Amino acid sequence: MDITIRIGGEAGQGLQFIGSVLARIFSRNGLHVFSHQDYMSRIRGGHNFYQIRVADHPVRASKNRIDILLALDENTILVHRDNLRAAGVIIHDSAMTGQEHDEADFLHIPFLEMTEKAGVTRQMANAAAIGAILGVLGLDLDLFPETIRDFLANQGNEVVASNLAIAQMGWEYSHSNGWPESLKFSPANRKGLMLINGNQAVGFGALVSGCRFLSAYPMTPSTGIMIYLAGKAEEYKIIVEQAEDEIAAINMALGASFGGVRAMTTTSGGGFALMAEGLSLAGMAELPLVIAEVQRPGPATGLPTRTEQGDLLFVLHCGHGEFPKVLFTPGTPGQAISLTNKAFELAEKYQVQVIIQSDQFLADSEWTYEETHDCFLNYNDYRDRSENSGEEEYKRFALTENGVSPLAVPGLSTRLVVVDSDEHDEEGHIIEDSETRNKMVAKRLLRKMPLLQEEIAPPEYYGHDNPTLLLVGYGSTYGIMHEAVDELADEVNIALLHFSEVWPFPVAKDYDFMAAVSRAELAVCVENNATGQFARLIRAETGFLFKASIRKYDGRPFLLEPFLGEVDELLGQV
Amino acid sequence: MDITIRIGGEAGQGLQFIGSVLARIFSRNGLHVFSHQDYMSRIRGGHNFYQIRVADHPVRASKNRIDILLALDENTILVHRDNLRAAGVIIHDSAMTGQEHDEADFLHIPFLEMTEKAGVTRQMANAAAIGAILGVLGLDLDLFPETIRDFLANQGNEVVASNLAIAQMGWEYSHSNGWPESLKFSPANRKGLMLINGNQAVGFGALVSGCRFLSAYPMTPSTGIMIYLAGKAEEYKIIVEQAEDEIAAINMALGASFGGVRAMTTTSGGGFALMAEGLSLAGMAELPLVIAEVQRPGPATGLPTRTEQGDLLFVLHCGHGEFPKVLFTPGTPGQAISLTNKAFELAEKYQVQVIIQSDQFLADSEWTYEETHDCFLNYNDYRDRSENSGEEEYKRFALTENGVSPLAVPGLSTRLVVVDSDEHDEEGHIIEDSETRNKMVAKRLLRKMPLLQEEIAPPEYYGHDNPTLLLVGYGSTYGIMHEAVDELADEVNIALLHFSEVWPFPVAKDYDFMAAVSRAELAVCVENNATGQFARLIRAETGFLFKASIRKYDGRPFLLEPFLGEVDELLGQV
Amino acid sequence: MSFLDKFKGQKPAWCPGCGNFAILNVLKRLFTEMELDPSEITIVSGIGQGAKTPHYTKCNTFNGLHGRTLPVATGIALANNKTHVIAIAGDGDCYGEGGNHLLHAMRRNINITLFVHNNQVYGLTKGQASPTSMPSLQSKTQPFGNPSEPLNPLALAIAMNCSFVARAFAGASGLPQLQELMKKALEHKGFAMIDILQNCVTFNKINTFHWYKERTYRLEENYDPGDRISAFSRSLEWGDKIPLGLFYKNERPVMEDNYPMLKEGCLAAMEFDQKEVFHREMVKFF
Amino acid sequence: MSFLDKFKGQKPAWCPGCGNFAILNVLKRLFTEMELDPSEITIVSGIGQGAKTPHYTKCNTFNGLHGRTLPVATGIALANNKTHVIAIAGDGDCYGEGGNHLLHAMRRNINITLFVHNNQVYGLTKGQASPTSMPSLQSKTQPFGNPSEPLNPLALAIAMNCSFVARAFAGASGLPQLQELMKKALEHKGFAMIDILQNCVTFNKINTFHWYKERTYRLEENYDPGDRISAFSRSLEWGDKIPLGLFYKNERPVMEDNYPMLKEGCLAAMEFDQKEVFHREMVKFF
Ligand SMILES: Cc1ncc(C[n+]2csc(CCOP(=O)(O)OP(=O)(O)O)c2C)c(N)n1
Ligand SMILES: Cc1ncc(C[n+]2csc(CCOP(=O)(O)OP(=O)(O)O)c2C)c(N)n1
Ligand code: SF4
Ligand code: SF4
Ligand SMILES: [Mg+2]
Ligand SMILES: [Mg+2]
Repeated sequence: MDITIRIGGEAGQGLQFIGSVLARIFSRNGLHVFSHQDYMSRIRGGHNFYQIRVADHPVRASKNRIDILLALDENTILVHRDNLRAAGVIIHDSAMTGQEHDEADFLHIPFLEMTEKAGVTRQMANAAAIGAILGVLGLDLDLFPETIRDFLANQGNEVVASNLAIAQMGWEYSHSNGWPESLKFSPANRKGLMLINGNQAVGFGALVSGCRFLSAYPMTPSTGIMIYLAGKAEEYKIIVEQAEDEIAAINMALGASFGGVRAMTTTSGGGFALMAEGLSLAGMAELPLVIAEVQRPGPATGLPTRTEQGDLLFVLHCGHGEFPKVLFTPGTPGQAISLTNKAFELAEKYQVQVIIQSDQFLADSEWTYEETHDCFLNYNDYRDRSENSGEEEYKRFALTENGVSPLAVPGLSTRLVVVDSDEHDEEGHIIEDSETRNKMVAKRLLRKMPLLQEEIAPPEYYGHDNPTLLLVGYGSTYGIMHEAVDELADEVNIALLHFSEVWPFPVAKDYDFMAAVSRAELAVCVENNATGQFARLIRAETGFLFKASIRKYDGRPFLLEPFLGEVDELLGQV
Repeated sequence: MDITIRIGGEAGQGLQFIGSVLARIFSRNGLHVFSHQDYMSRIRGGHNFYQIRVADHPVRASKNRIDILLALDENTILVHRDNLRAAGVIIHDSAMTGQEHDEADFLHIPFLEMTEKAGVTRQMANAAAIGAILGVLGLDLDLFPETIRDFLANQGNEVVASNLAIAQMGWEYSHSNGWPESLKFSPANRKGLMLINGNQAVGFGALVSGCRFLSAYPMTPSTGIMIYLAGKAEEYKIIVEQAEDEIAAINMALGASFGGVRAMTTTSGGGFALMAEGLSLAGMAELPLVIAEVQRPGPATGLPTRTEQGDLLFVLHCGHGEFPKVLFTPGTPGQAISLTNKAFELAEKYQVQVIIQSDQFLADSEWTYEETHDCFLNYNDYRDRSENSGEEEYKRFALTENGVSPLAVPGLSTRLVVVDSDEHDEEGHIIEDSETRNKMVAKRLLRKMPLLQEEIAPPEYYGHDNPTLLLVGYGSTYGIMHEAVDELADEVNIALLHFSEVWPFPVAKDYDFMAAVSRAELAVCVENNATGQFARLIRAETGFLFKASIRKYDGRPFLLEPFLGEVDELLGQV
Repeated sequence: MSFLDKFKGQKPAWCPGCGNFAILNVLKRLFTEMELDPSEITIVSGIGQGAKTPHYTKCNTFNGLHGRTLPVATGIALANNKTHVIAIAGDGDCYGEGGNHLLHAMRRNINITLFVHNNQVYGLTKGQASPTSMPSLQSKTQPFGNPSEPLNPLALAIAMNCSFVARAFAGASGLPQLQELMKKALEHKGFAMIDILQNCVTFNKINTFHWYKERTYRLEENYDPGDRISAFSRSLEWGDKIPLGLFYKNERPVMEDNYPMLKEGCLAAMEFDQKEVFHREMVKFF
Repeated sequence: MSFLDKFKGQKPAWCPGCGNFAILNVLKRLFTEMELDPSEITIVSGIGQGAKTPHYTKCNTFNGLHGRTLPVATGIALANNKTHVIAIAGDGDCYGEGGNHLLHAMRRNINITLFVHNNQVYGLTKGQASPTSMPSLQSKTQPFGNPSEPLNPLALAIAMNCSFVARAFAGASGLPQLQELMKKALEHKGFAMIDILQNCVTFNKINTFHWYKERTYRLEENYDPGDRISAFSRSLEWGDKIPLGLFYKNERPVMEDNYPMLKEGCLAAMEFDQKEVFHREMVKFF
């Protein structure tokens, strides 16, 4: 079973509500979910959709072909009808779409009429739609009440009850309608799965890493991280401060970091651009900092609610002057949790800046996971809380063998913590001489880089050992590459190599991954951008020149079928 | 003849005055000059020096070994004495240094006493020092009056006359002193040379390119460009606006560019970092813009008055999202003039952003040139000033074959100019659809890149055709590499390859320069930074991996003797 | 041709009921009544809901970055004085991200007319607190309400000696006055700012249309906008009663007059003779 | 141990005669009189001459970027309330590059004491006009003088309802008052700003030591800093007579009180139990 549901309509019609309630009910039913969102930069009107792929096995990408289309307006039908599979179904209420459809693949359900009958608001038609979809799929409404309660907690029992009543009507209507077996689920395992999107994953990762301070300026598609942590702020004693601009955001976070807490900031490309100088400050002052950059298509304002991997080289090289930096590019929410944790650990351990680069696709995509343990998480307090021992004064930038100096917290001891954006001596005071400069560059940059490189995990290899085709990528293309490998494994020797820790660029330790790349008959660099930034990075680091690539830069993620088409075409060339 | 004079003292003692007057007198005498400045980030006190190399042949770098040291304080003697050559001379006034020196290489001149006798301010001791140095060199004071007048124009004739009188005293004192012939000049050719430093060269280049608008925020070492143009503002109708911050600076320049004039902004690394978002806006809105980034050592505030090539990859990749960009890295003031002109031409012709990257070393270094003509300059008005023809509406982003759309000026016709930081259609209005996005990326990025690449000149090759050692570099290391080639050409097959137009990375057209690199027995990448950014760029673009490098990151430029030492060492390895 | 034709633009993407529609309409009407041609107008805006305005009419447009409206407008006004330069910004845009530019644009007193669509919330990004949000405004990022004192744009402008400071309301009752103030602002020599109270039906459930309507009233007929102290004092009125109108005005010199290079007119229209400049300036390096 | 020992720092790189020396001295004396240990003080500064101050005494120091003093100080104050957080900035730093942060720090009313070393010029970068420069200040980048109206920091602060607004003068006649104001500011709950008139002997030949000395006078003994309107009106006095003292003060809530997570004290000192948080929150995704 592998069903794709697309819910389309105008902004403000509540399709995000429908989508996320459905996704949650599915995951609670033990079904695997992959969802993604496609929305415009407006609050009402226009055209948005929410797409859920639900299956009885793990799914990692979205499809182009739809099984069920829920159309909240006529435009949705116009735009998406061509993507409906044979024997799929379009659910709609002609009172909402303003158009009658009597073709075989249409199912008209009088959602609005139901709300009128029940004497509830028009908005509750959404509950009817949820019920209707569950009905088509042959799923029951058992989990509806608790789920809807989670979503509408603050609206009281009455609202929940009305929603349930309306959902029931929708369910009855569609359930009875004799849908093809191919749309039906019979969930064997009702052990619920974890459902989490990329933004929540970064937020959760920060929470379980002891992050105590987030300063940020709202910016789509990063705001979800801020919202997640703001919701936890009181319970876990975290300051979530909306700054007046992104420059303030990063400088506040640096202040908090200096003050002795784990701090982060979140933004998208344009806001990150404003943080460039602050990032360089963090480098000079050796202040631990985690930044989540959730990409959207640029340049400038670009397509504010859409996706792209267009900022790789910008972020990697960002900040004037030279200082070490770590860049992670998780491909899944699962990776996002563990890499965010690793980010906080490395940031504090080495007193460096770690950037987690995500994108709108990953940020808004929900994945399901089986229960996991906390064994993959780390928490070490690397701060130095001891008092000055004997005569020797504390020196914030003491020249140590590995370049890492003790990190004291102001006010928690009599040690004085002095940091400076100018070049400085061991104590942190301004200097200009050549010798000290050389020592400090060696300490903070040249000595730390190899240590950081040691910490970097190699890319993940998956698939055939001696592949004809090797898909190479980073970040949010993980899912699509994985699906392609699974899909084509029977036909061709195929594999993927996915980098989620891209800087310092991993070195071949456990296995020589670049040998694997060279071994492949055709190595293809897969990127959600126009210029092939990751391919350039690989060449800069390894000399390897990709002869083939799959790129996309229209603000949309890769979808399975067209992606397979491109892979096929490349296979034809081998 | 090839004499190095170092003038040392505290900030505020006037050594910049002494140095620049001397350099000007030399160049007016038809002598070649290379000067550089080493100063601290303070206004009074500390230790600064101004170094002039003066010769009867072109000189392109500074030496470590000094022939004449003018010490305005005792500290100068302590710091620099070891660099004095045998039979060199240290000129000082023990009343200023507070210390008697009777060793053979010291020449005490009672500068202060002279001023007292003449009844003028202590400050005029500087004129005596100038006279004294000219005396040692066997040069006369003919050109002193007009030169001093140029410098002190606003201070009236009396001041000029007193300066001359004092200079005369200094000259008499030293001239009579029987100095070794090796310090004497007999200028054969008194046809004056042009004397210009890197900042003036960028300013002059902008002036002769029709730049009408400079908005900037003061930042060492870039401020000289702003000062140059502010001095020309009234005469040539140029707005030079000090912005409230660098974000305003770039956005004002973009406003001016939109308004139809050639606009630029100038800054150093930290200010450039603040412009990152604005740069991306320029990319999206296809607004012509020239930025001069004059580097200093980072990260952060770093060493504010010193030099480094630490921002190459940052600047090259700066701005979120993908857009075309041109990066020039002049190696001399001469190149800075012509490349600034080319920058303005390309910026307007292709409606792109061109960055001129310089550094404190180039900015403050004076070079001499023989008279040149204007033949190397271009000026074309690429703006479209026609009215709408017939029915068709003007479209700012019309999809054209080469990606370049007509550039109208608002208010100068009835055409409406609409630009947007969001992705937009041909008219400039916001869009979100996939097709238009693809077309616009193709237009503004993919189609323009190859055209820009066509415009890029290949790197300059100089030296032996089949070198054992090839020095490869970019930007301000041109001079030192050139001197090394000249110096060592008799002993070893040596050559240099210098890139002054680094992005789009030049392609082998006229000659295959990368073949030359591979041909060399040892190719050495020379960079004024710690991580080898240019070597990384070359690898990313060509796959070539340097096996040797010469780097320096202490905030000081390469000096000739230590540089030759490093080259020698590498030669030992071949 | 009605103003709706001459200044017809793209279809607005605003929510039905949004106060921005009224402001847009007044703007179009004003342009028509002033008999302006679209090519005589340049609107500069940032990012936000109000900032979309120029697309919905017809004019030269620079729709730039969030918060950077005023520097762009300043560059345009200095380089090219052939059009009316109007800056349109949201409260987040102008008082948040772009706050520094507002201070310095006021200091410059350059010929720019600024309309702030102040809905006391971040609309486009879905309801976070803006600098003018009331303390009681809660949101997903401000679960405890807005922890900071709301910024008072009028008091700020008066303190900065901004040469034209007004407030209007984008509800039916306020529209005639809005248009009248906009006209005065456009005719004013120097930097003119109108803070326009605009309801956001979707995200601001506190400062609703009715909330504004009940509280706003016009400054008295005999109110003297020349008195800076009393202007300041009136600017502090906020709560049960919110005055509308021209709070403060002065006639101090505009920046353009301080610049000798602007005396001969529009820089963008000037000719350039490269050879002459080269030869005249080259010699100065000898 | 005299205050000169306890708070002895690096050797200042200022010009002889610079007004910064006096401010530094007063600061050290105050710390001593308040019996503070260096570890109880954190000074945050930006880039500029005044901004070098923390290096010249002894304390926790964050000498950050030009213009970004206040956000850094805000982050420190929120994360760690164990020290007095003092921000030291120049007029360029605080009113130019960092103007936006000043507005919003005042709105937040967070526990920070701000000393602005206002020499009405950019000192460190050699004499360009600053936001507070007089129109007659000419420089190599402002050959026609400062074309913009000088910013009035006190009027601005009062308009922003800053909870403590004062002006002092760093000349001998003003030092006792400066110290007294600094003390009050440090003891004030909320955001306190003192604009300190400081002479720059090298680059500001207009607002010299004597210029200030002749013009400055103390606000009357019976002056009431609680009255915002009259504070505003007094803040406009500038020219022949320049008042010094505490112009305005209010007792509005400080930001820290609006945040429930700060009720239990210093975030930097709290323990963290990863396992517990993980298990408590993980389940919510099911
Ligand atoms: C540098 C940057 N940061 C953040 C954003 C995201 N953003 C877009 S509009 C906006 C705020 C909108 O608020 P306001 O200016 O009040 O306009 P409104 O939508 O309320 O009219 C934000 C934060 C952005 N586009 N650019
Ligand atoms: C981003 C950035 N822009 C510019 C500079 C250069 N800069 C350093 S200090 C300064 C101005 C100093 O003026 P002010 O703040 O008044 O301090 P003062 O030196 O007068 O005490 C400037 C422009 C910088 N360091 N960083
Ligand atoms: S969100 Fe608010 S401001 Fe934005 S369009 Fe809707 S009503 Fe208007
Ligand atoms: S330049 Fe001015 S402010 Fe700076 S140290 Fe010298 S006198 Fe003081
Ligand atoms: Mg708003
Ligand atoms: Mg200053």
